[in-house]
Amino acid sequence: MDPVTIDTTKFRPVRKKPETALEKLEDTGLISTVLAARERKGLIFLTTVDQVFNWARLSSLWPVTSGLACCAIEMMAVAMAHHDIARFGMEIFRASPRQADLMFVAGTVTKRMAPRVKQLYEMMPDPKWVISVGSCANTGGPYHESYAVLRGVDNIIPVDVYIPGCPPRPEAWLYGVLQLREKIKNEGYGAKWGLNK
Amino acid sequence: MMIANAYELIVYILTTIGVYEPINNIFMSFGLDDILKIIIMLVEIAILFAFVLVTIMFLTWMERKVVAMVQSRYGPMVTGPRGLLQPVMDGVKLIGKEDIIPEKADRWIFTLAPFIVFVPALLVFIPLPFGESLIISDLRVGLLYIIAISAISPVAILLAGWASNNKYSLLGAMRAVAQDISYTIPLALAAIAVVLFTSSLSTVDIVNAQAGTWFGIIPKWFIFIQPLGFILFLIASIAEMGRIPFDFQESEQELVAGFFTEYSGMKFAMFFLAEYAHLFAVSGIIVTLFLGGWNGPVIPFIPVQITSLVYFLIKTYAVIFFAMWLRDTVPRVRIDQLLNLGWKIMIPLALLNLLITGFVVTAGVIQ
Amino acid sequence: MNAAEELKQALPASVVSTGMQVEKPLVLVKKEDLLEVAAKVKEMGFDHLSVVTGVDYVDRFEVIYNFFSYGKKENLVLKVVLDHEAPEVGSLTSLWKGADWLERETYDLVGVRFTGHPNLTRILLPEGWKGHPLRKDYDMSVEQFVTIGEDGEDIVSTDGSNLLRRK
Amino acid sequence: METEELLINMGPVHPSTHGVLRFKLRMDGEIIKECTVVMGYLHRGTEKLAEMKTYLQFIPYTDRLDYISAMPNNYAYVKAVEELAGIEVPLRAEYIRVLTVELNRIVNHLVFMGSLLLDLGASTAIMYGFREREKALQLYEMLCGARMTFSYFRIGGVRDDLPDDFMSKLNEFIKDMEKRIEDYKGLINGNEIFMMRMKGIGVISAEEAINYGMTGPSLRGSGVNYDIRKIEPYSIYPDLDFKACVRPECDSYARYMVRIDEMEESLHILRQIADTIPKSEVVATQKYGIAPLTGMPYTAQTYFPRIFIPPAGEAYSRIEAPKGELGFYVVSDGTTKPYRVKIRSPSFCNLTAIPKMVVGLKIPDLIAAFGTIDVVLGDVDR
Repeated sequence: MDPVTIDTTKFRPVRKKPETALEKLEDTGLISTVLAARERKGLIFLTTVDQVFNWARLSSLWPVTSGLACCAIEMMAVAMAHHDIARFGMEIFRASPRQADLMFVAGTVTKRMAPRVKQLYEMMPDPKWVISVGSCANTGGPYHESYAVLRGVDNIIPVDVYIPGCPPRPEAWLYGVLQLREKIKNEGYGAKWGLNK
Repeated sequence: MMIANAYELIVYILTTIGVYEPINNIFMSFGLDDILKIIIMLVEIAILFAFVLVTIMFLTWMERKVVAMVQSRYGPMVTGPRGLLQPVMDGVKLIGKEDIIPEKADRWIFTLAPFIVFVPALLVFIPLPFGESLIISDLRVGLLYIIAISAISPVAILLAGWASNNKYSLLGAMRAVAQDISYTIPLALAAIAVVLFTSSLSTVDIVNAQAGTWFGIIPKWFIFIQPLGFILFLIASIAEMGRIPFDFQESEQELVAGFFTEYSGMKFAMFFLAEYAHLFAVSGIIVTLFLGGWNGPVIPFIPVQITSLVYFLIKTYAVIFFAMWLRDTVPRVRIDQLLNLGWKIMIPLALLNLLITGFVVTAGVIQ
Repeated sequence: MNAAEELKQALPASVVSTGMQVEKPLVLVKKEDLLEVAAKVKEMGFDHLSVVTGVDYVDRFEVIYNFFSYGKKENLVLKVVLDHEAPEVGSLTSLWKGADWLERETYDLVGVRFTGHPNLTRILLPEGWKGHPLRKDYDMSVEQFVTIGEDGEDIVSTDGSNLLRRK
Repeated sequence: METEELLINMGPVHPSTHGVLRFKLRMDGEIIKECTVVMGYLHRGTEKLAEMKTYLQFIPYTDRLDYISAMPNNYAYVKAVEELAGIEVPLRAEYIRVLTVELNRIVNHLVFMGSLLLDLGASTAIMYGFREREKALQLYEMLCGARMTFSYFRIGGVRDDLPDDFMSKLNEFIKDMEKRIEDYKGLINGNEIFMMRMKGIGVISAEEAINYGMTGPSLRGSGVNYDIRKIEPYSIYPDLDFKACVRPECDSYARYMVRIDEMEESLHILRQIADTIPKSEVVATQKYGIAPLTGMPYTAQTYFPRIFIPPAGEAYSRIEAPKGELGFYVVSDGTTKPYRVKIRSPSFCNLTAIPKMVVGLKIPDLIAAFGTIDVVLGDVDR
């Protein structure tokens, strides 16, 4: 069929008018579509609470200060004036993992460092997220063949977002952070504790 | 009619709009004489604490914005207009965090310590005059009360550091205690020099003594007759607050996070809040003692309660801004240098200041 | 006359041969006499020990010391040849404190033992690592994992089951 | 009174160990009795990897040694290989090399200044340092498209010629930097608290510094006038007018000041290069090696052969990197891959002196002294 002759008005999706309170809320765009769908299926019960907590969590992700290698310098660059991660409320780098929400695995995870990275992750309180930054943390990168390097940090801890690059540019870094924010937006309240999977 | 404190102010307002008597009569008819008094007191305390908590939240936002300004950045921008909702989000997030108590920690003391830090931080506000008659209680030993209450927090910090069973926490706590003890003395001595002029420990009396001007231009603030005392008090109070350049209790680069290294979630938030409550309180005290409190030019047609509150807040925020500015500008001194400064320079100077003030007051040069 | 020939004249019994490494005078020294020669080298004014290198030549090990003199602004290279079965040579830590870590590193990665070293332990790899990676016969197919023991020190094993998420 | 010694473990994840270094401290109260440095948490086996890669393939790995200043690493490695093979580098390439290395020295010292002040608790200096660093990185992006790991050097030259508007941008940067350095001096150098923290801390005498094998600005802070650019001149340094910055005080403050002075000297060098850079090729065009796949000798070409066989032999070559003497010991067995590459990293050798330096000091002093040694863990552990 000739694409020009297609009557596009026929294909316009007809949107249901919002009726329930949930649908109205969804219509405003304030809450996540994914969560609303889950709510409708009876998968979760705490949508509004979810929304509030998720918004709070994605708005105040405090990273733990743990630079491993080259990428840590770019982590500093992201936090500095030019790129300013503080715009997302993320400038509070906590030195103690007990007060952090997010771990940037920024750099090569060597065999010797691996148990410490794992320990650091375990010390963080739930809910917690991990962003694996750079080729080394993702897969081993240029050091894939080395005897002393772990081939990917996801071998030891769960990773939420991978950022490629060696090291990733700060823009890529910020994009990764935005991806994580998207992910958190669609999480259930109990998702991190395995309640509603 | 002279209104002494916030309680009387509320009673006055209620009487003016004509609801005090009927309500009181209802309670009186049931034989509950004091119930309205208690209700009003609870309300005023609730208002105070709500005000303080909102101020603390605002201060965390302000701190981040001031840092950003100094460092040519923007600071929080995404959450709310200009990032104003950032502190709310931080709070909600911290409520939803897992609360970890380390295996080897002393559970009870570990849990208790944040409360012991947080409660005195709020209690300090009771004798603080926010404005003409805007004071919860004009204690006759107000100044002494403030200094005494502030001295509780090192105990709690020591408890927190010890209970965490972590070497960094313990070191941070010991530093905090050493610092607080050595700086409370010059702090108190500098304050006493002011008291010599007013012959009263009541905060309201101190503020009232600073009303008026010399030659119509210079306000009669104690900063002008006690410049040395002001500087000593300022330095000592920054040390008491534990802010850069004297932030040994947490000193991130040395002791990870100091005495609250092991704290997470809401307990950590309480330390955080107490810190900012302390900042606000101490700035308020500096204003009360040296910067004329709520005194300022009278503006006609506006109730003096409102103008005085505005003057007080402007001055307090100026002091807070100074503390934040200092934090972003200077490095941290070393703990032994700090103690040297406290014992070898500040205390002798404070004593000298007291001595001179005594002579001046006795000779009657001023007043 | 360069520093190498000077050294040969001073200690003819210890020096095997002299030569050049690109533009730097090179001296091949008997391994038994290394300490004696090094003391002489330091006396000659070579106060900066730049680097200690160990090379595995399959049939032998070579340890190369690069010196520099701040006073004379000259270079000097010492070389000792060790047999492959039991590579052992005297330690220079008593003369140059900077040799401490350099020798530990050479021991760690190449496996040359420095007799008389105060603390000859592994420096870059954890204690207990099997093999010396820079030897040509190092087995790259064996994966070694590190875990933390009770005292916070490293434990090396080939079993990564309590570290890895997927078995 | 009975006292107990306190054992404190700093790191490997600690805010002020600049990465993953670990100090084991035996303390008496707040006084350090003994300091043991534990390293290797970033040991990536670079030297072993060198034996598996061709000469050209190894260049990116040198970037990741001292990741703050990658250009000097590139330079030291290619210089060693060139010495080994006797390759002559075109003059313009030498100018570009020195330009990039000196620019990197400024970047390195900016990061040093920022992180030192951050370790001391002043959070603003690092923002200013990184603000200027960002401008220098824009220049690097024009050159090679990368911000940190450049891989810009090639054996026998550099990868590409300078872009057209590079020189004007460089001149802007130089003008800007001159003002900024004055700012830093005004903000930091005279600060009372800064002086209190730095003066007389981490003292190491000239003899000891030499004995411990310290090099670079850390050694010049002890009053030893030792700058490889001056003493063993390489490349175009003999033609340039600059001085080695030396301070006699031997303490942390001297080491800090040497670096601030060096930034000015580097700017001075950049200015001279911007004025006098000649026009020529940027890679060596002589015929080197044999193409192993075809067996045919290379013809003269505009780029250096990807697979390159230097003659069998060994060479040790060193340059003055921002952190000190950076040397590469390259052994060739006449194949396409190096037989052995040994990296003499300045951070590793300078760190040797730390345990000596900090005995009797306190933890804050350890951090100050360690900060002025300017260590990068990628360089220490390799």
